[in-house]
Amino acid sequence: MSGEVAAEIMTTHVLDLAKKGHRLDGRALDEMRAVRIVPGYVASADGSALAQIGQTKVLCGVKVEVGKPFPDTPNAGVLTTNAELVPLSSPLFEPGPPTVEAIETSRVVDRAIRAADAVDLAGLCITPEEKVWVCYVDCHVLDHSGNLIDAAMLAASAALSKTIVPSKKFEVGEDRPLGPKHVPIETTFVRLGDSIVVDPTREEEVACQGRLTIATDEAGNVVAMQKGKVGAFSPQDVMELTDRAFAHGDRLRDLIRKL
Amino acid sequence: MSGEVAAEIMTTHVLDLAKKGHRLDGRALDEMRAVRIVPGYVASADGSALAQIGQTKVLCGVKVEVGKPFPDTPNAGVLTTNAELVPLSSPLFEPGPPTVEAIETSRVVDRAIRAADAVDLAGLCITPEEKVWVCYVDCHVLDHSGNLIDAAMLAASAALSKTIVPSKKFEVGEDRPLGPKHVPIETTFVRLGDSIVVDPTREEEVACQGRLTIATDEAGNVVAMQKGKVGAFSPQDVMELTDRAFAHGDRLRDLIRKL
Amino acid sequence: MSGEVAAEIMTTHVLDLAKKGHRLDGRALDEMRAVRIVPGYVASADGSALAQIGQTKVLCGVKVEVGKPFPDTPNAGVLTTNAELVPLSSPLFEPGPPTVEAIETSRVVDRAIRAADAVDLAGLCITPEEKVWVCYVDCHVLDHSGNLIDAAMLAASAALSKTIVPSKKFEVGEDRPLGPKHVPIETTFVRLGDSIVVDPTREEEVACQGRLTIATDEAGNVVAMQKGKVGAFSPQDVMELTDRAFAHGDRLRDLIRKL
Amino acid sequence: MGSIGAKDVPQLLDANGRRIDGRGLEDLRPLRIEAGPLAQADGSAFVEWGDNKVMAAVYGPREVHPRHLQQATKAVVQCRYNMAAFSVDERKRPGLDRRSQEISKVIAEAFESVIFVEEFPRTSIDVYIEVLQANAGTRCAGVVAASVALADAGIPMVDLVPAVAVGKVAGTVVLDLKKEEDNYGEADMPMAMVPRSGRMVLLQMEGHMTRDELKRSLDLGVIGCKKIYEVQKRALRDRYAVAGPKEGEVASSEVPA
Amino acid sequence: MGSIGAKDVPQLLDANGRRIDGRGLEDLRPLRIEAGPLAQADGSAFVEWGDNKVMAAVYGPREVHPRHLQQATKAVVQCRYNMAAFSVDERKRPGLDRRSQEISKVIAEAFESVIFVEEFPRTSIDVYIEVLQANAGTRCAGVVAASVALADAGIPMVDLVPAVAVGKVAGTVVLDLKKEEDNYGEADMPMAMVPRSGRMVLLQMEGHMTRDELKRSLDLGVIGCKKIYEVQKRALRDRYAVAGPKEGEVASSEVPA
Amino acid sequence: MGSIGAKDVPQLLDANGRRIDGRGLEDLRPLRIEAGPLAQADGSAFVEWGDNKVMAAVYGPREVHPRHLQQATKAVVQCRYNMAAFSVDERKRPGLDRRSQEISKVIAEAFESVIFVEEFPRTSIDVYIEVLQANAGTRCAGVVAASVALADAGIPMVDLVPAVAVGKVAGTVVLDLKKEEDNYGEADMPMAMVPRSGRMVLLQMEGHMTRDELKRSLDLGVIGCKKIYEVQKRALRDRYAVAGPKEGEVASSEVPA
Repeated sequence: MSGEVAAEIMTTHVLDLAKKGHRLDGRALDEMRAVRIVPGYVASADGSALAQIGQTKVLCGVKVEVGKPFPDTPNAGVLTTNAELVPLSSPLFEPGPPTVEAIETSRVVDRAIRAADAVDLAGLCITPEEKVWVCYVDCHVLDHSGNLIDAAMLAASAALSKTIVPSKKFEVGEDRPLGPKHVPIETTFVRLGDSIVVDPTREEEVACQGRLTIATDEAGNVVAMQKGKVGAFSPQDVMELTDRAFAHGDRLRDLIRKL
Repeated sequence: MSGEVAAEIMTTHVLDLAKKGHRLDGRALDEMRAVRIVPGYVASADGSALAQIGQTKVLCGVKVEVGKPFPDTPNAGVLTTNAELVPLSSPLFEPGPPTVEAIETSRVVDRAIRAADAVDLAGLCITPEEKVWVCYVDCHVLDHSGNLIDAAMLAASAALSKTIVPSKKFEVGEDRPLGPKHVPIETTFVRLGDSIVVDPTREEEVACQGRLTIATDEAGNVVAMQKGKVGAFSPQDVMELTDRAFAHGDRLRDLIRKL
Repeated sequence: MSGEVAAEIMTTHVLDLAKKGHRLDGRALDEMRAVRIVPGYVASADGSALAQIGQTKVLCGVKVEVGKPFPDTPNAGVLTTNAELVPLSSPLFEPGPPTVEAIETSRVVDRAIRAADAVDLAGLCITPEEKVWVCYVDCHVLDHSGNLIDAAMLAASAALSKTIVPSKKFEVGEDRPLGPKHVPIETTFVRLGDSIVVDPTREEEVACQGRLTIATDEAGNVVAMQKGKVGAFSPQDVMELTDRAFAHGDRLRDLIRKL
Repeated sequence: MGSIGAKDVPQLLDANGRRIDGRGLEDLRPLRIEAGPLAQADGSAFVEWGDNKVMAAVYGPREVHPRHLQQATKAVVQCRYNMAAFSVDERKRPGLDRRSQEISKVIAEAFESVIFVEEFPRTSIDVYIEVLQANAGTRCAGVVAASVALADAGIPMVDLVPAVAVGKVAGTVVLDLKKEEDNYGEADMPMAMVPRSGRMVLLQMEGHMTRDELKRSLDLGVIGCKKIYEVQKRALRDRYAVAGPKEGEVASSEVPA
Repeated sequence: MGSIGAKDVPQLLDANGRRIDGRGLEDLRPLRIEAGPLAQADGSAFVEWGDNKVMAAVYGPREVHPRHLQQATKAVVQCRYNMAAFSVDERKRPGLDRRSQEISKVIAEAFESVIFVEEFPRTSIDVYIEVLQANAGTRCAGVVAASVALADAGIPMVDLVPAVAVGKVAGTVVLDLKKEEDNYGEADMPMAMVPRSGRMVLLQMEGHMTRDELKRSLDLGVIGCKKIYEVQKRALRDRYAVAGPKEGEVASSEVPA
Repeated sequence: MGSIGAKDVPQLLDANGRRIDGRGLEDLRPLRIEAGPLAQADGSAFVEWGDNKVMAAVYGPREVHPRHLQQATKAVVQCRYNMAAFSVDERKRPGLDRRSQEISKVIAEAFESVIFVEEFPRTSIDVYIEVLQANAGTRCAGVVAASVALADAGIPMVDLVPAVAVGKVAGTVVLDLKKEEDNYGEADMPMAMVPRSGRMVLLQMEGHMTRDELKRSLDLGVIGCKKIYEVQKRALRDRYAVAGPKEGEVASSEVPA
């Protein structure tokens, strides 16, 4: 049986279950898989965390280095977010340059970090126009069992919350916490027929008819959204999912706060 | 009927017509298609023009920015010419890095601009060894119905003739016209059997047995030549085509002068 | 007969011969092909040599230019070794970015040069932290009839031994010999069944069950090793081959010294 | 949104609720759509929208390149959104940067949501968008143009797809951001809608919006899309009113905002 | 080996023959191997070895990509050794640099020397190694992990493949270099061995070694490999003792050095 | 042609019409051609021409790579003109820059104009040119070498293809420019000719030439090509006089300019 045919059978099964309000792994429609965060996973990074959502595992490492500001923002630090969807993490990924899926993942996480003001870029200026802190947020996917965006965001927010700016190493003062001002969380939903489920597995992502990611902050703002995949959402859908996203977001922010 | 077979039938037809001194679109052998130039087409550029030759459309935008000189010409500005043969413009182009056809087009236009001294590079020096004007000539192909080189050259010469050096924006004095010293025009011919026709359509380019491009300036110089495609030209051919190129070139230069 | 089948028949033949202690070209197991070195082959380089081992030909050109040191070694010159396995040199090479075979070749040669201290990097500092000599060792393969690593190393060691630092051209004093402190030589062996032969031809490389390269210096040190290809060597093999590598290395070093 | 460390933030809304270019909160910039301007493409459209100039072309259904992307049961929809080097203030290096690749992806997914792809198995429908002059809202202008180009190419779709960006400026939700509003505003939300179903096939957002602001933005976006839909339909009508399909002649449709 | 122009060379061996981290000359750093930590991969292993953290996964036998690499009579073994951007002191640009490509090649060749590739013609066996935290010896840690991952994936092999680096530090041959020893030592020799045959399938060296030092290094490497082999076997035993194959549960095996 | 802002322009012609290296206006630099120097290639030639050193090799007719370039009714001719990193004054980064790609294209087209490509449908004839030492006129030297290499490989052609650059220096048309003449002269016109037909299969020009100068240049180029043609023929005769085809022995042919 070819992979394509197997995928089709699985998709039909997932959609049939959804019609009855069920999911493959027995979860409720608005139930996330188990979440686990291991902060400080990598000693070579200035901040890091391993985030697990079910079997999906993303390791985020933050490196903070001295560099030059962009000419148009001479008083601000620089933030770079990257997601590596390495072929170790999924039978679907092949070696090669970043795929558009990897680019989308990193850009959606990046947008939430920026829009939520998670990193105080103004506070990362050392000498205007000359020397600023450059903050690299690298998300390394280890096991892709669905919902990469949320896992990468979770790993990034957790890693940033633990990041120390290594001032001593670069001889510009004392080490200090990066101290994220805000903690963005992304919550992703997919449409399966008439149901919309949170935290999709890989099988649900393949089967889905539209994906919507909503990033929230702790002050009650939506800070980023991304509709992906073939499919559509009504304005009513969006408002309803926004409410669900706030609930999930607040719960996960609590988790990070307690690390 | 496959594309290859269709192309072969078309080629036979084009060559049969040429034997009788005819062309597919009814033109005489030394007749160009209708030419139209729209200067100032793009407000985001410092100079621009849309050039149409028949249904072939090339949009050229010139950007002038402050940069560093090359170490071996510390007193001269920098000129960069580029042609983008985007897949929007032809069923034959695919997404990807610049093809050799795009590279050839941009280099042939670049050579004519340089050899004709169309841009006064010495006049683009701001501070020797440190700061010069960098002049980007970008030709964006929108509709490729044959004879891209001539259309790109025409767009470039027209755009350069209208370019304003944005000195104010870069705080180095008052805005001023780039003021091209000379206006190069390229004229391209293809051999169809014993005939040699000017301004080939795409069908004639496919059918042809050799292509020759001759760039002239208004002072009666040949400033660049490029033989392309499989085929050959005798020295007598070259001299005869040179005379024809001067006639076409002078007519098009008039058009640009009157913009 | 397909290329794959032909290669398989040749491999069987090479291995059958090896069982009897014979080689395709009649050499003894520990016999190198004829070696020829032409120093100063290329006038545009600051040092150069053409090395031939049998029909394998590698041309090495050394260019020495003024540049910046690496931040972590502010008092040392910079050395870059590169091997170009251009498609001119073998029916097996295709145009494109450097293959892993090219990368391995250049890195193994580079390691021997560095480990043997063949180039006195400390002596290539002009102004600490600002200006140092950058030494490019480019090995251009012209004819790939087997054993590229040894031929590239030989060409590089010979070229370095003749390299003149072009101080005048860069206005930093008088020209002087680069004066390699040590002369590394690599010797490559392949396993063919129970035999291990030196200086493999292309056919022997295809047939082999493991390749081992040992680089030596004139002071009796092993300075680099690289096991390649599918296959294995025992510690006893390694010690025995080391002795053979010293013998070959000393003979070739003599050749270079007499250039 | 990129205002950190910026100096001269312009006043984006005056006391009378007028925007920097004099528009009201719910006003669109002037929009002109021209169907069929290109000869080589199977379908094409040119959009001039405020200070944006965007060309779209469609090729297909045709053979899939690269081949391994071919699907046994449907057409693949491929999109390439590209900005010309001279379309922006500081010259952009040619080629697709990461932003362009992401936009290409979400636009391809948007159109695959409305095209009857099952009708053309083993083929590709290629949508090309070239931004010639950019002034905020280029991805929406690209969707508007590509949608008309698809219709011009005769590709069967559920409906045309209008698109517009809504945003927040000086604390107020406004329709169809222009460059200064995008640069110094508080939120930007591009969306593309299927009028027939009222559902969105493209939706992105970046910035800060409360729940209520988001609701207001969605409502305003729907209003904007409906206006744009009318211009799209008129452009197609005009195209075929003027002449039969293709061959150089050009039809265009304008509406004042 | 990269000590030219470096300033503060640490004292790598004290008067009592103790190394910078207190180890004796023949001591390994602490090694922990966890078999099967990943759900998506056909086989996987995680190795923590001193301050190295390395994950390996195996996929296959499966279709060959790109297709033209397919072999009619055997499986191809492909390897990708990659370092995470944050795994080293100065952030590394993502993607395979030349060093990683070379290491990938020699590791692929090492494993092709022990896998029964003739059993799986026209397929690929893909070995992926991700270095998450690096402190000298990452390619050996990668081989150790990948070897367990191959076994976890059920790929038939002659034997497991232990690996370790031997080196020369302050004139003395020592086992299992850590970062400072690698940076300021006089030689580094990573090797991987097939215990059953006593032969090496991976061997590289850079530095200065006399004939005698080389002999001593090979001997010491063999000793080290044998110890590591035991940890590898135990990790696999523990994995299957705990549960049947796969499904999230994790087994790990530790040995004090 | 690249003399803007340059300092010390040398005197390129003296009062007696002697050039910077003592040649007369119509003199070629010394040219030596060696046929068959390479063992792996199907055909090869080495050209030493003034201070240029250029190697050419030909492979084919053979399978086409990449496959989709294959033509049902004829061979494709592919060319790769490449400069060694050390072939020029300032070290050149390895790989094909845009100039090399353009030259590769026009050379491939030149040879496809003379090879009987219909005899080898669905195959590729690959022409490789490596510039080892460059001193103006390398593309012509490449054509001269490749032409002999094609004959050495037994590829049927209408004729050998001699090539030479003509140029304008200090207002005067001269044959076979050397580096200083190319750098500081007023025009450069490389051309390649089919002696049998008198037609040119490669022709490029950059600089300033009046109609009359162009005429004079073409005439002079034809004279030069005829001389070079003789050297090419002799190199091939010598090659087969010395030995049968192939196997390491080398034939070479020289002519004083």
